[in-house]
Amino acid sequence: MNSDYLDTERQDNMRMLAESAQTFAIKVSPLTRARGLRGSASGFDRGFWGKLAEQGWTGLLISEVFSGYGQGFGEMAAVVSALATQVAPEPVVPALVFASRVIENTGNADLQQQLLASIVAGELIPGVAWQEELAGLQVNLMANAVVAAPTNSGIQLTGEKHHVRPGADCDGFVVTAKQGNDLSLWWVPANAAGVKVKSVALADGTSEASVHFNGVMLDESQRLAQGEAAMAAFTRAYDEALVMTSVELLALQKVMLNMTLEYLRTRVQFGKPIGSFQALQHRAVDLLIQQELTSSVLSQALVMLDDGDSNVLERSAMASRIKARASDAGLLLARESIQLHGAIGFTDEYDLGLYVQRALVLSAWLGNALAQRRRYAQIANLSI
Amino acid sequence: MNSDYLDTERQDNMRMLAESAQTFAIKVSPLTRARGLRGSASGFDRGFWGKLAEQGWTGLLISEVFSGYGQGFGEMAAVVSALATQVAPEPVVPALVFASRVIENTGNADLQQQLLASIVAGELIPGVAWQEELAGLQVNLMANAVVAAPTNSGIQLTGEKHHVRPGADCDGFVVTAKQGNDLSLWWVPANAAGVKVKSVALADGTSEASVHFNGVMLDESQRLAQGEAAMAAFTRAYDEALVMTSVELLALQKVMLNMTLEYLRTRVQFGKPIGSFQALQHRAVDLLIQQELTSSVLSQALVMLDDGDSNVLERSAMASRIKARASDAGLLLARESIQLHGAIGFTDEYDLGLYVQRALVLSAWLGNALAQRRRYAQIANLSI
Amino acid sequence: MSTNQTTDWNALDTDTFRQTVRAFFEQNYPAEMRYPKTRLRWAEIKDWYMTLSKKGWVAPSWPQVHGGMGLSPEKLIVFIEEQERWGVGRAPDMGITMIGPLLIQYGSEEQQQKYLPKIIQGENIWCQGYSEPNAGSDLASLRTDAVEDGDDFIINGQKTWTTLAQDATHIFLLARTDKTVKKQEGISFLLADFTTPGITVRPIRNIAGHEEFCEVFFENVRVPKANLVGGLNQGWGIAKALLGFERIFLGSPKQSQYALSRVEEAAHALGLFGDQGFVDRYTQLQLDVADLSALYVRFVEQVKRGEKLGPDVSMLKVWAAETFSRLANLLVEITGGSGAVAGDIEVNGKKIDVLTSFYNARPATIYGGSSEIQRNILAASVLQLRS
Amino acid sequence: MSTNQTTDWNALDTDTFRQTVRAFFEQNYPAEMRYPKTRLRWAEIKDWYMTLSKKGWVAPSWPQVHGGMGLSPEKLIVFIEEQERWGVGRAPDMGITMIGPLLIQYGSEEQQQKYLPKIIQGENIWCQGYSEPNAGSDLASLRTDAVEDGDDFIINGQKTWTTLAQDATHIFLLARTDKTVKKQEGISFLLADFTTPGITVRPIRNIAGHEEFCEVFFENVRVPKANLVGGLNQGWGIAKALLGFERIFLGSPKQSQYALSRVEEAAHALGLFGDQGFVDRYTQLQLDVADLSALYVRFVEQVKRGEKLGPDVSMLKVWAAETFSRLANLLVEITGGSGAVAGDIEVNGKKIDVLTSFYNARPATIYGGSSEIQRNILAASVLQLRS
Repeated sequence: MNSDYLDTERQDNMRMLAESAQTFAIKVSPLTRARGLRGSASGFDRGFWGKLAEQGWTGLLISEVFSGYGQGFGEMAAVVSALATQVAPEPVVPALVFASRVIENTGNADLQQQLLASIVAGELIPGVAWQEELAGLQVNLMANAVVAAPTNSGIQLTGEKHHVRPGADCDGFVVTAKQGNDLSLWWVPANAAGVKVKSVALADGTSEASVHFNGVMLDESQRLAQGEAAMAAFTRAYDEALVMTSVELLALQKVMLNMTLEYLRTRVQFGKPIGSFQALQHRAVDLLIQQELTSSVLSQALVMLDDGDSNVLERSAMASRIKARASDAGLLLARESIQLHGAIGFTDEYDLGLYVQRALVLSAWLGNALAQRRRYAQIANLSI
Repeated sequence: MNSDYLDTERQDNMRMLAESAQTFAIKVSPLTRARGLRGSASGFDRGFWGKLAEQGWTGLLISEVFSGYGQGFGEMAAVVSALATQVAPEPVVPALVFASRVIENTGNADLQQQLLASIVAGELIPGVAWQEELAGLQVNLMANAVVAAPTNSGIQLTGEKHHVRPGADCDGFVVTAKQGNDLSLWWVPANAAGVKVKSVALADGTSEASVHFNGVMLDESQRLAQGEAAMAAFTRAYDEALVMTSVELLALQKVMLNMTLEYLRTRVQFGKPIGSFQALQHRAVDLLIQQELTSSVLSQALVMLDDGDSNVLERSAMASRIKARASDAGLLLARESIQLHGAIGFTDEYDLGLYVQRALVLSAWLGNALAQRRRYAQIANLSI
Repeated sequence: MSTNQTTDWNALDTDTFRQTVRAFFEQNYPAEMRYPKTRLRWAEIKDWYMTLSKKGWVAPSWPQVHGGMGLSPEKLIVFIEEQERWGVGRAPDMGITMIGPLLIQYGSEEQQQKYLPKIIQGENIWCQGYSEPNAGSDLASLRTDAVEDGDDFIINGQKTWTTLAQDATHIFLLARTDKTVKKQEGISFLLADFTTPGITVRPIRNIAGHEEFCEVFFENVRVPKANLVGGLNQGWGIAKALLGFERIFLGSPKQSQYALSRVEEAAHALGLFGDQGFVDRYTQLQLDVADLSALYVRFVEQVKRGEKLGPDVSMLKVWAAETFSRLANLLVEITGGSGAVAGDIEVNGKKIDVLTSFYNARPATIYGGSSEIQRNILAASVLQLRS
Repeated sequence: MSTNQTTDWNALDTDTFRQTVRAFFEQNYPAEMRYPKTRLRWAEIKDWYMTLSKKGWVAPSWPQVHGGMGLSPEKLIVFIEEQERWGVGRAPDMGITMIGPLLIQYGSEEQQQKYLPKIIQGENIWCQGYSEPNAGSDLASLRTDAVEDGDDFIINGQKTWTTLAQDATHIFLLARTDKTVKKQEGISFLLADFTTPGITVRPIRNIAGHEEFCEVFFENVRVPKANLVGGLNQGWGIAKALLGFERIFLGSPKQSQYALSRVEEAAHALGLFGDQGFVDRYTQLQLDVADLSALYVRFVEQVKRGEKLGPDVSMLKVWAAETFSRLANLLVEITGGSGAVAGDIEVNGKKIDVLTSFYNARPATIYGGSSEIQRNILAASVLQLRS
């Protein structure tokens, strides 16, 4: 265990950051805001993104070398958790964890300097275009159908990626492509010729995209990394995104359980609060257990991320493990919270639905519980 | 649906048979008898078997041509169920359904005449030696490791079979063997030279056997069938044994649920019968549902067996389906009945354990729920 | 009566009757409306309702004298099985299945003459006003009251979870007419025309984006005493009496079979039948559905024999709804990264609708007596476990 | 004192302490007794108990002044982790873990001097007499009574589920000393020597064939008043006070990890790691166990920080016991036709013990507070859901 993490000063700072992020989120991102943005053109608010930048949170994870604040995942988790508690629809994990971390993990200093500084400033919202399966039981981190191939006029990028977030108003993509037998990583602006973004509406009112690269011409300067370095940089950011998505899922779990408990305590049927019925009590307990399992594993996962030099396989195993637990628990809480509420839990005007829909989205994103368990099994076999 | 089954006269006869079998079983096979036979040399009582013969039940299923009574599976189920309710340890389904039916389904008239008459008379207790997997996720009805091969001095049987019931004091075996690429069926007396029976103790105090055929010399007169006829005869009897084992499992389920309900109604904790606690009520309801699912499917399966000319694949699918449900429900009831009883349910002197252990044995025998579901899936694919 | 009701349907043998019904549905029900994903609105289903009405088939369970088909339970089940088989959408049918039979049994002759023909003719669409914000599972706690005033009752209160009230012209409701007696004893059964002043209908949007339910507000709504069904304060008994063998349809395997087909289609499109992990889980659910059908058949046979359904029929609803829910979960799971896409996805040329089953599975375990209430009933009335 | 208790164990750094303990266990604990499948009897474990006793390690949690090691919670957890890691069998330890600490806290000096050394020396073996036939989960309903008679109490009644009483020399028990007050307020905490006339011990055989528990009958058993611990009628509070951080060990992942290893071994022998259906289920349970460990670590950290355990520790016991039970089910399932074999089966040269886990999983969810009682505690005390 990283002794840093037990460092009292850091603990205090993290607590303060969590409190201020919570205060900010409740004030600046009330549920009415999330509600209002559902189904809107981009599904989120660039103005709000600017406020995140003002808080310094768009650069929280980015190292000082690139004008960021060089904070750890524990700190980032405090911000991510606060925003998730308010179901803020902004693509914080997709852009500020997943995409930013791929970029930061790679070695193209010019591109890093340029992109990361814009990200810190809140001017650039990037996404990662990596996934080629539309559906199915496993995830595959290697690119196959999207290819970067040499032509007479230069390198050309062709193929389609799915499940890219943000699904609209994304400024550019970190793209994983097959080059020869290697994985390569490219930066492709959204407005590059040949890029076609098809937004796909998601359950929670945000969107993801299927991005078609139709012979997009690439310049060497756009290459972030290639070969083992590319796979290492991408895998690391993917693992980090898994953990931070689990942070969001835990925040959702907590709100759903709290809403449900509050309802159980106050809703009266047959002359008693329904929370006095033992069958419902025991089901609520099972939800608590899942939430606390998520929370316990997540603590260890965050420590491991902050303890940067952990074994790669251990890190990936841990990341898949927490995403599996957080996703399953998130969906269980979503379903059971509706059930324990009864009819009202199924109405749109009751806020529970906002959390249920977000839990659906996040449990599926980056690979659901089953896909993560299968990845875990593969990794466990490698490391036996 | 077989209209016979809805025939009022037959219904009345079946009801009367069920009542007399129940009366007989309670009187002649009290639980103390089953208790006392646990772990004894053969695990059951030949004297009691003689009484079954006196009742005509050893020949109930066997056709009049072979000195039997030519009754249907509905009638046999009445007897099997009554004996299972008293956890009688005699190998009724192994000998009187599985082995007898293979013999009756085949075409060797001399052998049929000889064996079936002895079975009716209660003098011969046969078993079927077919299974070659000791453990694993599926069952395979084809013989592979046990081979009937021609030698200079005649056909020789070699190989080992597992999970043969009865596991001791069995008079002879219907053996499935590979002959060339065919399945062949043979009658091998237990005292034939080269037969080695190794009894294996089971959870319920009865035993099964691993039977080793060490170059047993076979005479053509011992061949019951070969090729497609052998597979058809064996598969049919196997399916019939699956259904009749499910009859036993349902009988066990009912006793376990009734004992549990009685305990819930009378055991007082915190000043109330524990059956008044809603969480326990709901769990008891889930047991009821599994029991009633078993019962509903079983009714259809029995009708299908009695309606002899149903499609073979449909029959096999139905047989695996009911065995899967009955086994899963049987184990669930076993575990939950202990849990709902608390500590006393785990003691040997309380009768619940007799049923729990028998449920363990029968859910595993002939292939457990998972193995049956996999067989069902294969059959369903064949028939799509 | 819209058509001459003279055929003795019950005299037909089952197969002939089944073929007759099947042929009519296949020839007349609009193909594009088969297996609707959600409840159809009146505007969508009206034409079909009128087709049935003209055929004389809109009220299969009613006596022929009132314009029904006069089907025996056995034939009615065949009729409904054929509807389900062909994926015939459900019209707003509270008039046909609830208030019609109730008026036939308890209504005055005036009430019967005034209301029954208009139900048959599709002129009046009824909805049911039972549940209230604070009276869901505990219906007897309802607070909407009806105060006698001369020849009228004056109704005040609020109903909720009223299915498709926005399409209805009338509502039948339970209201409290005596606050001084035990909860169940002070309730009356009333009828109200939605054109009566003081009634407001507000649709409730659900998380799937549909407006299947409504709130209905009553503010000094004056209805004539002629709108009282049965005696004053007899409403509870009347409402309960309506729970006939139709309860069986709450446990129909239809929804699960439909969801299983969706899983099967998706699995074929995704090539999952070669994946033993999927196949194991699929087979288990496939058998859960098959065994649900066996349980259903058992209760159907009971109805066909003319026996009353006991409280044990609740187990059918529990297993049906929960099996459906597990299938919906599996569909979300196997669609992986697309498990939260709103609307269809297209894989290998096949369209997969991921979330409709997930959303539909939510109310399945809540409405019509939640799984918890059903388990309470089973524990008390079947298992004899007292609270 | 058998050895000179002077080492300040708590001053050692954790790693050194761990290595010291590990080395001792590895060198001294009999290899053939590692990971016993069931509780060991005194005859089997006595030598090891005496080895620990001579080393001065038999009572790791006791103060050194009483012959213990005086370990802090942090070090005690390391000590127990090493026991579990090496599969060290549990001796009849009610003297060490229950009555010893209780006498140290509540006993008179005479009681401490009389009993504590003999526990350390293995001369007295204690058992716990709490549960009764009609007082299991509802312990306060106990009926065994102790009537004052001169300088004695006369005890009558019956205890049950008394672990390994057949090996014990003494019992500590709760008995009713005042029937006129509220249930919890009339109970006293008494000690009895099994040589006292009127005590009968009858072992209870369980369905696995073992005799781990006993009934203990008291018929006019006369014990001196000096055997009262704490004040008259103060027994309930004393018994409750004993529930310290040791509760954490009820939720140890040890049993689940052990069962997971058995499943893994069996799966290797059976070649199941190529079967995706098995692998999916195995992985899920593997993660259930891993995540159980994470939850366990959280409570361990809390103990190490010197914080008291709250009622939330009950979730650990629930998840540990139920995860163990699911693993036992999986083992029965993958052994297929051998799923009911008593004793080992041998597949491809590997021995597989199918049913021991299945049997051991039954009491795991019952004893030490059943899963239902633990859920009641969590609902009331953590979730604030009132009955």
